[in-house]
Amino acid sequence: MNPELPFFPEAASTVAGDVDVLFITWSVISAFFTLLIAGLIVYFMARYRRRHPEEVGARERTALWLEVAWSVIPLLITLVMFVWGTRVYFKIYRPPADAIEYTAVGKQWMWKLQHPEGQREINTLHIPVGQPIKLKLTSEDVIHSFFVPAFRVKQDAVPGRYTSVWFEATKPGVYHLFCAEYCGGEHSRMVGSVIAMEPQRYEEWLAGGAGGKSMVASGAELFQQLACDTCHRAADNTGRLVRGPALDGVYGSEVQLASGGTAVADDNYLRESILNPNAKIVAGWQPVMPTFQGQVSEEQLTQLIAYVRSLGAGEGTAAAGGTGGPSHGPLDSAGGQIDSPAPQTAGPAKPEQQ
Amino acid sequence: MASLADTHTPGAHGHSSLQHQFDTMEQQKESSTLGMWVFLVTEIMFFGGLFLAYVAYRTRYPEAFAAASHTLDVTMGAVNTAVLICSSLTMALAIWCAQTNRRKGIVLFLLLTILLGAVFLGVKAVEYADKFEHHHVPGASFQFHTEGGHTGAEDPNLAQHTQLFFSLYFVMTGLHATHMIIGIAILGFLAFYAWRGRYDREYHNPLEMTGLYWHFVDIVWIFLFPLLYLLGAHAS
Amino acid sequence: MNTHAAAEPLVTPGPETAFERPNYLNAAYGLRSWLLTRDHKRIGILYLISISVFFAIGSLFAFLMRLELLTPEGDLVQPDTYNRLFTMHGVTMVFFFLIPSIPAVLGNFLVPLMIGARDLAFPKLNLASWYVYNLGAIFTLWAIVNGGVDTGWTFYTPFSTSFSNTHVVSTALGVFITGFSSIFTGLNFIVTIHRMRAPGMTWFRLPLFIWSHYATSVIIVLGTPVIAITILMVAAERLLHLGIFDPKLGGDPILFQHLFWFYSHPAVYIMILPAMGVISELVAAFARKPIFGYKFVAFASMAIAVLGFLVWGHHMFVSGQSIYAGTVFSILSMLVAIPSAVKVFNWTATLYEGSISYQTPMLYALGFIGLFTLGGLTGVMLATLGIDVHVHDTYFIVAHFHYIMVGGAIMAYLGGMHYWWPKISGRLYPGFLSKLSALLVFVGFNLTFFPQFILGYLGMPRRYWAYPPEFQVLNVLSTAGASILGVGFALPLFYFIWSMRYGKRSGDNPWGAVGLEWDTTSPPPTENFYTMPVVTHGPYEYNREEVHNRMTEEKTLG
Amino acid sequence: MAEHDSPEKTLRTYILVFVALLVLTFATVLVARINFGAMNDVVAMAIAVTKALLVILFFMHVRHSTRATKLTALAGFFWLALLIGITMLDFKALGKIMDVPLQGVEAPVPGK
Repeated sequence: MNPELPFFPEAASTVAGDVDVLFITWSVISAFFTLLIAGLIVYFMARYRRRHPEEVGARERTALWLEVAWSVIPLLITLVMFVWGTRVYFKIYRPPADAIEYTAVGKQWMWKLQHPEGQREINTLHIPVGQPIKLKLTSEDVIHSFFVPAFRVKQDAVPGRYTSVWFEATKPGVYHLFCAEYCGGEHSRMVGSVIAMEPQRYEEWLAGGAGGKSMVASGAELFQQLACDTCHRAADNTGRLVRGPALDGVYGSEVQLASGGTAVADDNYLRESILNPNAKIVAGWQPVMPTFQGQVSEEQLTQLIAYVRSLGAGEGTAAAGGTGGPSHGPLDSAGGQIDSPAPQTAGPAKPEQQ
Repeated sequence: MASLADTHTPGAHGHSSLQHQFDTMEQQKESSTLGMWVFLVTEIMFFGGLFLAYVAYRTRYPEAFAAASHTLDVTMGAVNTAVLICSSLTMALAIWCAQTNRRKGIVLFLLLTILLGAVFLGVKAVEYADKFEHHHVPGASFQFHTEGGHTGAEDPNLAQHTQLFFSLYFVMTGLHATHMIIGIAILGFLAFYAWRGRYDREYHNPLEMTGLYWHFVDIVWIFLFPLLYLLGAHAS
Repeated sequence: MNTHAAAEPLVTPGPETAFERPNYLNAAYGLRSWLLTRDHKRIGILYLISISVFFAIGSLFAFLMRLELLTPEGDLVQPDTYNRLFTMHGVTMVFFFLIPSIPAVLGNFLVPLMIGARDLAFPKLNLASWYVYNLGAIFTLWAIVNGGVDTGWTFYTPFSTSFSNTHVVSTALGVFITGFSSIFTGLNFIVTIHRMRAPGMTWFRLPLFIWSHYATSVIIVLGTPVIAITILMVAAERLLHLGIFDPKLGGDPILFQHLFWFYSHPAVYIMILPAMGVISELVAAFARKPIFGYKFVAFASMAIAVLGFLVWGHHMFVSGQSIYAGTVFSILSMLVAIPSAVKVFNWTATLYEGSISYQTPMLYALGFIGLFTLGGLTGVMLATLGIDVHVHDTYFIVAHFHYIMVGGAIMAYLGGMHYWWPKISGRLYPGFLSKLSALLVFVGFNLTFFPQFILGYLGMPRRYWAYPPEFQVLNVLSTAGASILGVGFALPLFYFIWSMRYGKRSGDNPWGAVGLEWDTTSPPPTENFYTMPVVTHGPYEYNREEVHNRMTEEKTLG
Repeated sequence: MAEHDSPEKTLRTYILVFVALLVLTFATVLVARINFGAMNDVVAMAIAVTKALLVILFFMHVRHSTRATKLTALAGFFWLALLIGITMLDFKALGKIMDVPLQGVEAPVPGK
């Protein structure tokens, strides 16, 4: 509860103030109209009560101006509130550029949260105050919903897809974390807390905690482990077959597809290409990539995507090496008809399941 | 679903078949036609949910749908469409015979419509059998090999989405076939009553109502055929 | 149009009291005469019995939930049982009480009477509708008895299709079959209102009760099949593992939500539009004045029916629906609120210069207008994107729809039952006791659901078996309110049954109201009218001579 | 009953409509062979809609039935279009805006 205002939730994020002002304005308007109608009814009941049994009301009368008035005025009010509400909505769902990306995976009856630095937590999320945080959500089984009342944000975690929401804590403190979409037996147990801390205390906590490898580092390690680099390599002069597009600088760019369309290489595209390579094949490449469905868990997927992102725009890490060649590697001289041998399954070492 | 046709006790001719709540035969006929069309609107929205699922998933997995649709036999589908169009004609002619007091004509064309409906179901049974044999039936036993299709690589992911196509295929054509069976059953009753001479120029309402229902089932197939069968044909 | 049929003119009633005259109650006796009846009035009473049973079952679940929520740590039942309780409360109330209540009971009874017809267009289909309702009810009762369902009345996938191991298929079949009873009623009303109006009864002489039922039937006919196919797909997916909504097989849970809410939002208008029809009748009858802006209220019903189909996305603002679609649904949801506002303003304006009497039906009607206004306005608040993100799936939503469903639909249903009970049974009910129960309902309702608005904004999620301790005070208040509301709902059941046997004879028109249903006797004969009515004036003409002299011998009620 | 048309005339219309339907069926199969790219669906649906209209207007006598029946038929297909049209509004835009930061549009840093 908000210490100052009884029966009002705490406001602990940049967007909470806007939502509260919007809500209070609407509440005042609702109270006004409800009291107006109730007041009119009570007054009319008293003023025009039936004096004697035979009394009959006045003749029928319709006033067009009145009808137009109480159609147009509510319309104007709702339009104004619509515009205001939509601005607040866009503010909630469009993260600023400097937002750090955390990941939250809903699993039946727990929240698995992961910091960019690799730190993993269950049902609690430590975040620095004053830093916009973009949360990438997905779910491993049913639909869950990441809801922090104090931040006034909520976003469903839908299995099979990434959704995201962002918030920026303004006050240190411990705030409730709920699952808002009904997800089965322990739905009401799937709660936790978001702990906002001063930035330096957050660093101390981070250092003190088990400093797991960063997402990008474990992503690079997986990239090797799953033998992705056997195909996805920049062309070099060793003459080895290049059968997959090099990935540096791919993230966020427009990719030409074999089926004629184009796609933005965003998280969803990368996730789909790992799990379902033939959905969107890059133009000029043979569909030889096997699927990794069932071999990589959700966290490993996000680590791989984080690694590919880190290859973006030239800050190629050691693993990529080679020149930041054009987004898709050159075809062999015979016009790309590599009679690809039967795709030998890469036979990656079985990564231990989470 | 108690269809409209058998809710009216097909009494003898003229006034005796006028229900007590109506005043004139004209009013009774217009009411049943309007009632039948309102029922057909519910059928449109009923199939509409499936068409939405089809449109949604086809925009999401175009290659898988094309590959799966390619395995359907277009000629069988075309033959079935022609069979249903003929059955629509014979149904219309049955009503025409009622309007011109040709009792034997009614019975003949009703039986012809039933026959054509049965032919349609027969062709469907053949197609279903073929699907079972190729393991294209969604569920545990589902396998999908693209025989040299445009995708080449046998890939479990594509199979998933083709299973989606086959799920929609079986639900849509299965629901349509169920409606055909109900239609044939009603036509059977009508043929029996027509043979007993119950319908003539003044009173053949149940015939008209069943006609509307039958033509509607034909229209559903008119849309199902291109959406399910012709999708894959031009991809090759 | 009904020309004056050559059917033998029924003998006009002599001086003996209503009960010696032939009416639809004493026309035939015995179970067969009721179970095989084709009389729309008797089918209305059969429906009254069926839905009252389900209202009792749903209320029992609701009260168990309120008891459970007295304490932050759920002490009364296990979490799994609580999930089944709120699911079955939702299913029984939505599909088996709220959707059929006013159309199937009051609508069946009154539509032919109000438009001057002898019966509905398809009487046998009307009886089939009742049997189909009971067949669906058997499936659902079987599921309840065997442990119920724990998916929520919304059956969201992939939980309902692949993760719930309760009787989802049998409940889904129950809802699927009962949907057809709703379709049959809607179809019957549309054809009857179009084709069987009395001579002279033009569209703008129709009572607003008929307008609202026409609009409701349009929604029923266009919406119900979509949930029928959606529920069928869920059942098919559970039985045959088709994967239409299973993300692992490429399906998409959001598609299920689109299909589900395409019906389920218009369904809330199926529940509230008939209630609005009843309120128009009550306000006109007890203010003895035509409804202000009759044509605007009539067209508002049709506007709600059409616009109601464009707004379902406001249930999915935070569900992964794109921002673009969310914005479109938000503006459309704002537009659909305008016709409702027009209706509320017109009802209030009707009271101006009326001659208002405070019988029980009028208390329910005035209660409806106040509570529906608050319910409607909170609805528009929820349509505002910025607020819905925070309050979606919290108790704010629970409070909003209970204000519309209980404060609106059930208050109007009770008001309608009290207003037309003399027409149905020819008897009166105790005046003071009925006014007391109306007051109890009003007070209990507000005490139950207003605290939930506050709980909602504080962030208490819905469907929670256990909640953080700081929410306990408001939950205890809510449970207290629920017990008062329970008493308020139970009282009418007793005094209505009591009045069937011992109630004072009501005479043909105890309220001195104007309308074709009040021109015939109470209870009406099986053929509805002794002489077929010819309509010459508008629906609520209280300012005419023959209305005046009928008033003089009208007895005022206690 | 189509009173105003003589039985012979009705018979002829039925036969004509029947032939037209068969021709259109044959046409839609032929047309499907040629690859028009995105236009395939439009062409296939155009043919299907004409066939459906033929059946509705002639075989189902909607041409001379009451205004209410015509309105009902129209409403049915219009609502189907509503269901598919508005839902596709979401499916088409899915993922484009939802979880991809709007490239190019510099998100206004809130309240800083």
